[in-house]
Amino acid sequence: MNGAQDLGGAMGFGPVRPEKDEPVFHASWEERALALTLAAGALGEWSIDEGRYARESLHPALYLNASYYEIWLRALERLLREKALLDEKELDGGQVTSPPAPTRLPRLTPEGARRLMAMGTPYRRQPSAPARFAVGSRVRAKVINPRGHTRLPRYARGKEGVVERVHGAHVFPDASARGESQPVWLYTVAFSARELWGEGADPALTVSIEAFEPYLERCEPKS
Amino acid sequence: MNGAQDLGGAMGFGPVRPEKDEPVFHASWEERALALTLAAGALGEWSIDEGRYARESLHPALYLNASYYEIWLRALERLLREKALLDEKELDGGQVTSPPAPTRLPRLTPEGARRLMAMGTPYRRQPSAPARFAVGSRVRAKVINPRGHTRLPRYARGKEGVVERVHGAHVFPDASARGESQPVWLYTVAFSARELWGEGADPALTVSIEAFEPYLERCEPKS
Amino acid sequence: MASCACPTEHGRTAIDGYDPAARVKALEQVLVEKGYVDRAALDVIVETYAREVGPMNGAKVVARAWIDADFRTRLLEDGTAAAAELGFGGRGGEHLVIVENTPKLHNLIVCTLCSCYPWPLLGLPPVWYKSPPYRSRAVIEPRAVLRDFGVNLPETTAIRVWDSTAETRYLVLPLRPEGSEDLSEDRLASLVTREAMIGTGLALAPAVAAI
Amino acid sequence: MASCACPTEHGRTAIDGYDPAARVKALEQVLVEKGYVDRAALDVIVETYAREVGPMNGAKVVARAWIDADFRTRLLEDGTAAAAELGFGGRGGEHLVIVENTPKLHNLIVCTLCSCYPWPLLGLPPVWYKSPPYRSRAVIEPRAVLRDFGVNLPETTAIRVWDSTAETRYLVLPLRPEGSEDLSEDRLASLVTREAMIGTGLALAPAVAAI
Repeated sequence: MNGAQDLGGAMGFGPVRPEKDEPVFHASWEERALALTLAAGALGEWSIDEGRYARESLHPALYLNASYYEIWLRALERLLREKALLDEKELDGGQVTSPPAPTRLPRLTPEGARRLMAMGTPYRRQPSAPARFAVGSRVRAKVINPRGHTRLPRYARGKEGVVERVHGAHVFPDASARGESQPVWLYTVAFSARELWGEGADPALTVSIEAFEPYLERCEPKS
Repeated sequence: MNGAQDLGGAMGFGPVRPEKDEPVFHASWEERALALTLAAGALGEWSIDEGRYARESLHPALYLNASYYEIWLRALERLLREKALLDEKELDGGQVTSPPAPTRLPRLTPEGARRLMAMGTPYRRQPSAPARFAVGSRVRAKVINPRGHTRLPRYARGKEGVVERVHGAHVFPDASARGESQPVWLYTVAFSARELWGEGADPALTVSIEAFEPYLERCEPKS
Repeated sequence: MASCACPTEHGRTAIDGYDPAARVKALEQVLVEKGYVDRAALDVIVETYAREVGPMNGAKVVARAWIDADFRTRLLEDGTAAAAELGFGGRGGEHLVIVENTPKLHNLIVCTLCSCYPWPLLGLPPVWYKSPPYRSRAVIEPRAVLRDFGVNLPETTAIRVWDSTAETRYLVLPLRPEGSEDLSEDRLASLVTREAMIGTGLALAPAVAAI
Repeated sequence: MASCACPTEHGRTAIDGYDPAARVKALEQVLVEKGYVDRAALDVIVETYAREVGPMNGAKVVARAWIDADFRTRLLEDGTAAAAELGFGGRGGEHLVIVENTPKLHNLIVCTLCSCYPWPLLGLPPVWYKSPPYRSRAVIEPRAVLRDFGVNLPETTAIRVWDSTAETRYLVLPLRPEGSEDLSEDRLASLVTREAMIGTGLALAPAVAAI
């Protein structure tokens, strides 16, 4: 979706302000927001892509005014409500008023948490078809504006680039956010800044995105 | 600039909520914000395009959280400060602490206000060159991402359309916002929704923008 | 408190504590004291848009176009000149363009970049017209926007959206409703809502307007 | 109060009154009571990122690559496998790609759409990395962003920005600083800042690191 998360090329946000000796967390609630997000995610009720979609579905005025952990927390509340693990009353009142719902995976144990951090959950899958593109292929990112989750940023849509890396087949986020499984080929596609931004772009700048095969079409060279 | 004002095609803002029997103003401060904006603008210290640029330069988090008259008011304060008609202390304290600066045009009188409302200030100018395009011309909106003011919305950039109307030469906002005068031809350019939004677009939808000649290039048909 | 509350336009506290009512009061005081602004001129501006200029102007233009084919022709050819015949024009309407609905084509006006609107014919725009939901969606899903207004167009009706990105200002000439053949010009004008002239509504049926 | 105040990341009141600290406390209570979450598991997660996993991991990978040409080759070929040789990997770094700076090419990592970041090598991302100024500007004006970090690259140095739009995670292998020829692997690692591995900084000169 063309939500507030799609920030590439937006203007007006001011300078980047690095914080000297920045701590890992700025408040103890941030620690818990992170841990709860990971532990609740480990129940298997939603994919990482559903999680991202919940964040980017926040009203843009909220998204742009929230710290990042606040975005996570608001999205976590939304997911717990949508998956019926908690109801509105429980979220607002902080009191249990309904029995627990069954979950796909059991509660994360301390040992399980250590394993989850150490192993991760790889996203590479067995391909179901040969790759359409190879290193060096000229491709164009499609013009799409899906209402659902997508990982094709607006600034790259309609633009021509070159495949630089082929990462194998990966989970396709647009499908995964709908709860569907559809492994597709993943590529690194590089664009010149001139192609992305037009006149006045930095002539020595190249920007790449990670592009899933359904985002791409073979490039018909410009006449 | 790619500021928060450039909303075409953005998502996540929810439904349009028409207000039944909406009053012209919702509070008396809105009346004064409107009147002050017009009266201060009549001093001739900035163009309508500088005014728009001041609004769209607001931090996006502020812009999207403000009511429209609040956006006007914040921009008016900024313009008064930038043009040195008021200083920061006067804006914050509400007390005059410096002598008035000379202005290009005199203070608006009640009679002048009546005339201003009744006559407006036309934006058509004598062309300095013949029009490059005519009704029926196929054109492409350029890919540009200026830091300054522009009236070419992001959703139309790089897209192909057809000239439908020729409005004569008008003040060019991108130049006017920098205090420069540069009349250019103005066209209505129509785009199919398929061209603008891609797959899944409404097949019976056409969207037009008002496009100034410097935004356009002659379209090389796709091969 | 809902966790996905949508910010409201009014009665809201700005994130930085900005209080528009207090600011505008102080600002007026200082601008008047410094001699930049005349309070009586401010009153004229407010009065003009609070009372004199509003959708009743556009409605008169539409009603005239419905009953006078020559005027309609002139109106579609040069909106500014034709509106001036009825005494309408001026600020925010220096370059008026009137676009005509037909049974097969529905027009819709938006300003995605700010709030451009034909002031002399419609007055000041309503809040929804200036707000992100309308400005973002009108150009990509106008049919869904129309449903927010209770208007359901057949899929076969083409939609034409006019994004007001210059000083040209658009007004929709809506379809004359059925059953309005015998009405006076004044009665016809009463059928023409602001929404009908933006394109988010249709002209009222005579029976509805009479209620 | 400045009228163009930029919203701050911390100590801010949400426009809708949302209080994250109170919400998260209540949420944890309910999730634990309903049996969805084990407090001890939460503690493990917090401990892991507060203490065990951070930029010191990535710095070790970089230092090894600087002194061991074969490792460097393996690292650039398969980042995930090479990092695993040093014991690093896991969540948020399942598919690691290491990109190498040269005197003519500078790499920069961003995630314009969210906050993707190579957790096992750098820990959790800093606030600026997740915030709109960096995410919006890194892909259109990276040189200006670098100046915000005090880094001035020659105009002739090409810049390559990697937007992390999938589960692949990038890390920059910075240039080894001059004068570091005789340093131990540990001392070399101390020259490698988090910013150097994101691309918003350069590796420290040995003299600077010693101060």
